[in-house]
Amino acid sequence: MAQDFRLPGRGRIDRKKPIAFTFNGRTVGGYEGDTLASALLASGIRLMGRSFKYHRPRGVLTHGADEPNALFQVDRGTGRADPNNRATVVEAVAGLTVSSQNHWPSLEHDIGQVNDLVAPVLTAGFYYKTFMWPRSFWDKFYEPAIRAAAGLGVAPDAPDADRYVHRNTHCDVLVVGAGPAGLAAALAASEAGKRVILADEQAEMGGSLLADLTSTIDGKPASAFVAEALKTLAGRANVTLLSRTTAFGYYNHNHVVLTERVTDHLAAPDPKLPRERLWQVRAKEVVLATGAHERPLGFADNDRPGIMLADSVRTYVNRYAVAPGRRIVFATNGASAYRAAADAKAVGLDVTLVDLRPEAEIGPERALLSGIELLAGHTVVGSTGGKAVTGLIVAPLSGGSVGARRTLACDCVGMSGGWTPAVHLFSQSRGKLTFRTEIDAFVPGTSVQAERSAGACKGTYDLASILAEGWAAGADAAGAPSTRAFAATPATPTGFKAARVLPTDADPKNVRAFLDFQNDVTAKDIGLAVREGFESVEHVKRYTTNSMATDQGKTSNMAALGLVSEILAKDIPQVGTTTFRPPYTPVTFGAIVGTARGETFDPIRTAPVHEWAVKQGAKFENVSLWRRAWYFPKPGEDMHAAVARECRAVRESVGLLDASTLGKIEVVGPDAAEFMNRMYPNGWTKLEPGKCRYGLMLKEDGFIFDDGIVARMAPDRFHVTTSTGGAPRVMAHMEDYLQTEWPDLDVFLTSITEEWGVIAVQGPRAREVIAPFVTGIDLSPQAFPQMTVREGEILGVPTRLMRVSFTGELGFEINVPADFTQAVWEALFGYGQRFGITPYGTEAMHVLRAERGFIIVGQETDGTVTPDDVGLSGMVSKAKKDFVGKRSLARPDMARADRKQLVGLLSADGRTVLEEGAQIVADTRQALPMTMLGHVTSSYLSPTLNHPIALAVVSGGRARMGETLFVTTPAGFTAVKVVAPVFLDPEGKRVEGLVEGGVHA
Amino acid sequence: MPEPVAIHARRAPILAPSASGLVRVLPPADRFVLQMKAPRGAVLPASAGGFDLSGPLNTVRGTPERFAARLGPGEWLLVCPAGEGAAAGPAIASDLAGRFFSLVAVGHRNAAFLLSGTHAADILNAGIALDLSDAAFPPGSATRTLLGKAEVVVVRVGDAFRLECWRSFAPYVHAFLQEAAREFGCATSSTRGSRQGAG
Amino acid sequence: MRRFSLPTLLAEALNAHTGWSRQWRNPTPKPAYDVLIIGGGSHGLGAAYYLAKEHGLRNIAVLEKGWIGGGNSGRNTTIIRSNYLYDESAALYEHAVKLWEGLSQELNYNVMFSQRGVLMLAHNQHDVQSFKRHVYSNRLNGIDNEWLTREQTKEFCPQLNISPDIRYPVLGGALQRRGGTARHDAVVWGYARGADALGVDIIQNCEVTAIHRGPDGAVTGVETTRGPIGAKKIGVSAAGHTSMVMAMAGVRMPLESFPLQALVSEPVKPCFPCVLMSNAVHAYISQSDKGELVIGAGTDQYVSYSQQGGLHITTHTLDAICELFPQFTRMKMLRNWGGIVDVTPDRSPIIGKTPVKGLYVNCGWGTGGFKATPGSAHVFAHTIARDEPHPVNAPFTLDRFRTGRLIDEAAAAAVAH
Amino acid sequence: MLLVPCPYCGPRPEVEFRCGGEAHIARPADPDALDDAAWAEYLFARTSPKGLHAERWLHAHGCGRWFNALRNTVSDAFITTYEMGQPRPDIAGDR
Ligand SMILES: Cc1cc2nc3c(=O)[nH]c(=O)nc-3n(C[C@H](O)[C@H](O)[C@H](O)COP(=O)(O)OP(=O)(O)OC[C@H]3O[C@@H](n4cnc5c(N)ncnc54)[C@H](O)[C@@H]3O)c2cc1C
Ligand SMILES: NC(=O)c1ccc[n+]([C@@H]2O[C@H](COP(=O)([O-])OP(=O)(O)OC[C@H]3O[C@@H](n4cnc5c(N)ncnc54)[C@H](O)[C@@H]3O)[C@@H](O)[C@H]2O)c1
Ligand SMILES: Cc1cc2nc3c(=O)[nH]c(=O)nc-3n(C[C@H](O)[C@H](O)[C@H](O)COP(=O)(O)O)c2cc1C
Ligand SMILES: [Zn+2]
Repeated sequence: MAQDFRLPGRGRIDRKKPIAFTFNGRTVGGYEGDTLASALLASGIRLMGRSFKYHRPRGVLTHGADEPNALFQVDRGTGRADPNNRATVVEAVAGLTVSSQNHWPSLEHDIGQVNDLVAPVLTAGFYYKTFMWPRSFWDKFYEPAIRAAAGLGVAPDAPDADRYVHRNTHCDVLVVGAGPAGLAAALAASEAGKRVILADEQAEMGGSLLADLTSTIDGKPASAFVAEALKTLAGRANVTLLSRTTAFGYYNHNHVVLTERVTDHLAAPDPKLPRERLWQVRAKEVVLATGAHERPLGFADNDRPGIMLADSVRTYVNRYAVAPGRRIVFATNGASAYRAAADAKAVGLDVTLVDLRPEAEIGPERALLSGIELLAGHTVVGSTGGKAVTGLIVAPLSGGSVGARRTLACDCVGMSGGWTPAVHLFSQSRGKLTFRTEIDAFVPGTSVQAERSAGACKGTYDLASILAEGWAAGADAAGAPSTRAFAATPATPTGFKAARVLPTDADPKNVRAFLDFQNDVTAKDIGLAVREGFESVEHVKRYTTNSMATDQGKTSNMAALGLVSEILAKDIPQVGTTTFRPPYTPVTFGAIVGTARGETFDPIRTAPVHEWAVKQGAKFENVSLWRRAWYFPKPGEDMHAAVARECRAVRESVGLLDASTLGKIEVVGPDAAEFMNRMYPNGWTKLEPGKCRYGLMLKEDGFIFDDGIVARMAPDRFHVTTSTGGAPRVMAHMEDYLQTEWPDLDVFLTSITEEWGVIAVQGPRAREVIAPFVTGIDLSPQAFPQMTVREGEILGVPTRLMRVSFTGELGFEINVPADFTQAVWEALFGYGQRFGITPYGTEAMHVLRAERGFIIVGQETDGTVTPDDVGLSGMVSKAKKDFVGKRSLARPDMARADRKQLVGLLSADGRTVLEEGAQIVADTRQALPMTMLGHVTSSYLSPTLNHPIALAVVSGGRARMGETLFVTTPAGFTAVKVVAPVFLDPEGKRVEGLVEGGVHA
Repeated sequence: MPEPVAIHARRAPILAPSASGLVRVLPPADRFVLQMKAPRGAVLPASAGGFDLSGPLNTVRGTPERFAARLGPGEWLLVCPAGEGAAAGPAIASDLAGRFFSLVAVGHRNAAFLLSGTHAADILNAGIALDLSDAAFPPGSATRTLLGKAEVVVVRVGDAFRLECWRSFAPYVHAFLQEAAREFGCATSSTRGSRQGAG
Repeated sequence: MRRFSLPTLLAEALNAHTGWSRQWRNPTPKPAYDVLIIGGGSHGLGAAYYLAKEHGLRNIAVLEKGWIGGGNSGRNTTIIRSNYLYDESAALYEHAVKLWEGLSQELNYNVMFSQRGVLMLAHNQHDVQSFKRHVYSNRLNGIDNEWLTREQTKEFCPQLNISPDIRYPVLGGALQRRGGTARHDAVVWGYARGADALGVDIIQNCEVTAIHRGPDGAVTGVETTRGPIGAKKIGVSAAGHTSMVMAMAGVRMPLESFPLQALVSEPVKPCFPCVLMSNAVHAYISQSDKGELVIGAGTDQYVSYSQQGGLHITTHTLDAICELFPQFTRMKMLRNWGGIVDVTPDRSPIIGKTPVKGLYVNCGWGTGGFKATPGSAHVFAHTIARDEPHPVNAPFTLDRFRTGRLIDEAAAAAVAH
Repeated sequence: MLLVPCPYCGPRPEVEFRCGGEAHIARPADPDALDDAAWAEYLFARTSPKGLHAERWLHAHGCGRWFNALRNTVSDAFITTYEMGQPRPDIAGDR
């Protein structure tokens, strides 16, 4: 399509690099340097979207981050499509597929436009007042309809093809915004040799100066100043320049977070590059130089395509070489639009300027209008047109009354309602705003963090002052205060007469003056909200949704609170602002997530024999961060068959388990035993070196926290084990007491979880399997009884060999330095073939221990369970005066007779395997809610007993032995018998390996 | 009794060492955690077992292969080439005789990486929130910190950085660094085997 | 009170909506009230409403230091469910859900209670077991909650990534179909309007700065930024500020106040059918009627009244969301905010009497009290009016921390919200 | 993310730390001597003040040391840090 509205010979586009993309299926041409908005305007396309609620036709309103209207779905290829992109900031790149949003069937002909006809019904908060009858219609009808109408673009449904990375960095001075203020600040700060980062969200640095063709700075054109400043900065090693980088969040302690768009502007990016980079900057000092946003004017139908901000007209003309229209009416209440009008006139466009201010109040800017018709003292009462503006209706004001209407034919309106400093980041830093009446704006007041603002974001609009202010801020931030004067000509026309909704002769009831363009909030909505008692600006915001759209009210905030102040006759500072929150502009989830995707989402911890298990075809389960072998199916086996085989192997011969994930802590020091005494409920003083003991750990609230076998290696050295998931918290718990409660104890903790690989060799043949490899340890039952530990060697490497059993069988846990684990495992596995040695996983381990009635913390216990509840009151020393958790055990509720106690359950039918988590009742005929006695904590089909077994906690369970109770099943209930929670070998003989021909019950 | 089997177990680190690349996996080493009480003003030993313990907190003393990194007021990570630990342990203990201390061998607990080249700090800063610039983290610096979701020890050795992490975190750390290094060129370094999905 | 209905709305549309009046008055505080409620959140306003409606009290004021709903009621992710484990909690939250089901009609205010179903994902064997425990317990308590297989979770939430190859594969889930969301602000305003119509004075910009007590120790009134106000009874419903308010009466609470964050994405067309929670990876997500994805993050680790937390907390949550929904990495975060939540040691609320005569407290809702709003308000009103707890809140005493009879939902299930 | 001033290492990013809650709640020397109410007070009662808060921090992924800090819970600013076992410094907090 021809670029009919492209202006010759100017602009910052690269005419040597034409590009083309499609918009709603039509090919649109442009140049490198264009945004989607400028390219569309160059081709004469004004209609760019539909509004949220009324589906009004909308064109582009702005030229930057504040755009509420022109939001596009942008498709960059498979896995690269996303909604709600602001046409004003997306760079035009060859090959993009761009489409407008929120319409059906097409942008031009949108059924949703009927909403505009019933707009009188769809006022602020209408949905709170209706859709209540009949009740059932809400879920079925009303809500789905509301939802279908809501939303803007379409969420992506394919996984993202792009990558994102993070970068943490530090600097002395972070300068946000590279307009004149930011450039001057960066120059000053870097001159002092400090580490400086200068970031600007735009493709090019220079800010407003990129659209300024008339100003000179120190005698040179503004553009030359920008070029030189950037060259100087780029030449300084201590400066990092980040363009296309938005500072979106200002967090505690000068943590400022920025997103850099690395590849979106490239047609064929290097695949090594991430799409976006999230910069997490910790800055010693921050200079905010984020500029100001122009305000629209409030008048009826101020939202037609072609009506945009005056400074945007200027920017399109000067920076992008685009005429947003050929007949442009500027409507303003202030000085800055005069420059826009002059610049538009300078390229030969037909220009008229309407100023709300009477002739007498117009300042030196008047001189800029030579050859331009000026209608001073005029108000705007409406516009004409449909999908594009065709005229602006104006009328003279005299003595407060509105005179005769007159329609100025035009195809573009440049409106300016004054300026709002971009105080977003300042506010996010928790700085307090102050209101300056003379510029009708909130500006930064007292800083809370090491930060300062400069330029338009501080309410300074004159170029020379901005530069000087920027310099001083930069120098100050660098700790080398200095000042520099800049000469800037001509003087910047500044000043405006605050106006909310322009005076009109129309019945206000019929006037729809849009404030929040995206969310279709009009001045009337604000009035309604206040009338209904929503007086706080926060209430007004929430009731009307003003400033809650994707632009977060950059163009509408001030208008709304100005209106509230007018209606309530309260000063603006009393009305206050709504809260500025991150992000300044929307940020992709991807940038925030960074590399935390796929295998780098969360660490997958694997044990030393993991690779071997993978090769064996093991199935794995996640246990905290670990991935553990769950069972080792042979071809054709399901989980049950595999687990049954693994269990039988352990009971009848021998099995191998990689138990390396168990937490391990080495507790060392002369006071180690005393420390253990305080940390655990049982006693440790009498445990001799070479012996092991089961340790049950409580928290101070008396509930079981963790457990594990503890081996005393030496008088001053314990090898403590913990559960797999509990390792970090047990270590932290111990360290906490050691450092903060008992600093007098001479004890040191070292995590040795990962130092020692652990191979559990369990089963009647266990001793035979390990014997050939062990040196320096007498393995005979007499010399090496159950619950002891010996140090020696296995396969020639050091081992802490423990004779312990979590299966009830004769067994050993071989601790070897982790890198040796696999070699030892393979040796044992090879040698053990003659015994049918079988690797087993966590599931078989669970079954085996349940048969023996051993608890698993986190399965039988849940943080509300005392030692006595699980039948381990024997672990609680009566003799010790104190230990962690002791006092809590004496609270009245800890001794209640109806506490839930650990029992065994046998399914009455001998077949049903209960579901873990199933609830237990005494009587199934009760009405709901039923009295529940407890729940099943563990349940398996015991391969050894060939019978389902379960562990459960049951109210007063120990007194219920032999009772029949009922357990929930998916279908109903099943009967169970309450038995002792030990199903096999209650005397504990099997650990001695005294089996005769296996067990079958 | 069955016949004795006399083979010596070989060390099988979680990641195979690699000799080149922006992110290298270093060969196995021997290591100790040495702890002592260090109340303010305490006089601590200057050395033990040939390790220089005199550096202040968050510094390292020694050579790239044999060093003592002081990670806490009274905590050092001692690293030496694989095989040297057997002699070093007793030597340290005897040098410290008479003090309350804890010496625990952790040679197998960690895996180590070496990052070199102009972008080494940038790669690390993809996951480390500390200032790793020359000014803030000059050669001779060492500290414990986080890389993404893994705890690591960073040691500045000359222009390069040595990174230590617990064994089971090594695949994560490695993958993380590979991803971060991607934009700076190829970061080859082989892993041993796959890390399978859960069943 | 002008009734809200389609006919009145249409009539007003023709009348340029000039006929609507204030939804609640803006009264000057009277010298004294029978009951003062401190805190104009949904719980406090709701309690005032039920005090007036069900207990015949008329001389009631709600004192709010800022604007009503400006606390957590106005900043939560609006998840509503009642599938709690323990009988006590189940009864309390179910009491609420039953009231939710008729609340729009009761208040004549559309609170947009949307029973889209709350699906909680199980990612490991422990989750599976724990969720089944919930499912069965709920069933026997008469509360709907069903176990879904992995495939069924996908059927219910087609956007979900149930690949076995992800870091924490989905193993199944517990679904409460009657769970869902409601429009948080509407709940606050609806109760305010309802209470106001029953004569309750809603006094905004009125911060309580001291609690006065008589010689017998009983409360006699409060000091506020708008002057002293007398009261026979005081109900504290100040959420994150409860510790501070109770300290005014000399009561130390088992509470800590932490920032809790949430965020919304840009609005998009319907792309997410339900409420989905994954405790294992810390993700809570739903889509609002307006189209934003509403995502709940975790608490920061330190006590703070700043209503602002660190980005790393949000990051952690988005990591999890994008792991489950990899297609969402290109969605954009629109706004991220924080509230201040008062957390008890057992993660269950405290609703009841206090050691001070005439002083009642409703607090400790932590990260999950929005869902309880009507139920909690209802039983709190009962407690204040009768000076004894309703059977539903009887177990939720302050005293349980002394006896050890905790209602430890957190320990039992480690599920928030 | 806070920048936490570790008294041993200097300012470090918050993720390296674990906050241990209110400081100066010493474990009673003789828990048995406390009645249930007093024990509950020790276990559960917390000040949660709006303003200056004395709290415990652990430089978990750093030097491994616990220390105390005074922090303003409104501004989140750290006022000072001090070693475990030291009394709370006498600093008047601005709100
Ligand atoms: C980010 C976030 C997400 C959440 N998500 C969920 C969720 O999905 N589901 C769920 O069920 N819950 C959720 N919650 C919790 C829920 O928001 C709260 O439990 C609930 O809103 C509490 O309501 P409230 O009325 O008790 O408190 P609030 O709404 O906080 O009201 C307390 C009021 O007391 C006022 N006040 C305090 N001190 C004084 C004083 N001295 N004088 C006068 N007034 C005072 C405050 O200004 C405030 O308005 C979430 C919370 C947060 C912050
Ligand atoms: N005549 C008037 O009344 C009037 C009023 C306002 C502004 N102005 C003009 O505007 C200019 C103001 O100069 P200035 O330097 O203060 O502002 P500027 O607008 O020139 O520059 C601000 C820069 O900051 C960038 N920015 C904003 N927020 C950002 C963020 N969060 N992250 C990254 N980048 C961000 C913008 O893209 C822009 O480039 C002057 O030229 C002045 O004359 C004039
Ligand atoms: C359920 C829910 C949905 C929200 N949707 C939006 C939204 O669409 N746009 C928006 O700007 N803010 C939205 N917010 C956030 C509010 O603007 C605001 O940030 C929040 O209520 C906290 O208040 P504060 O930021 O003023 O402190 C939403 C909040 C909630 C609780
Ligand atoms: Zn430290």
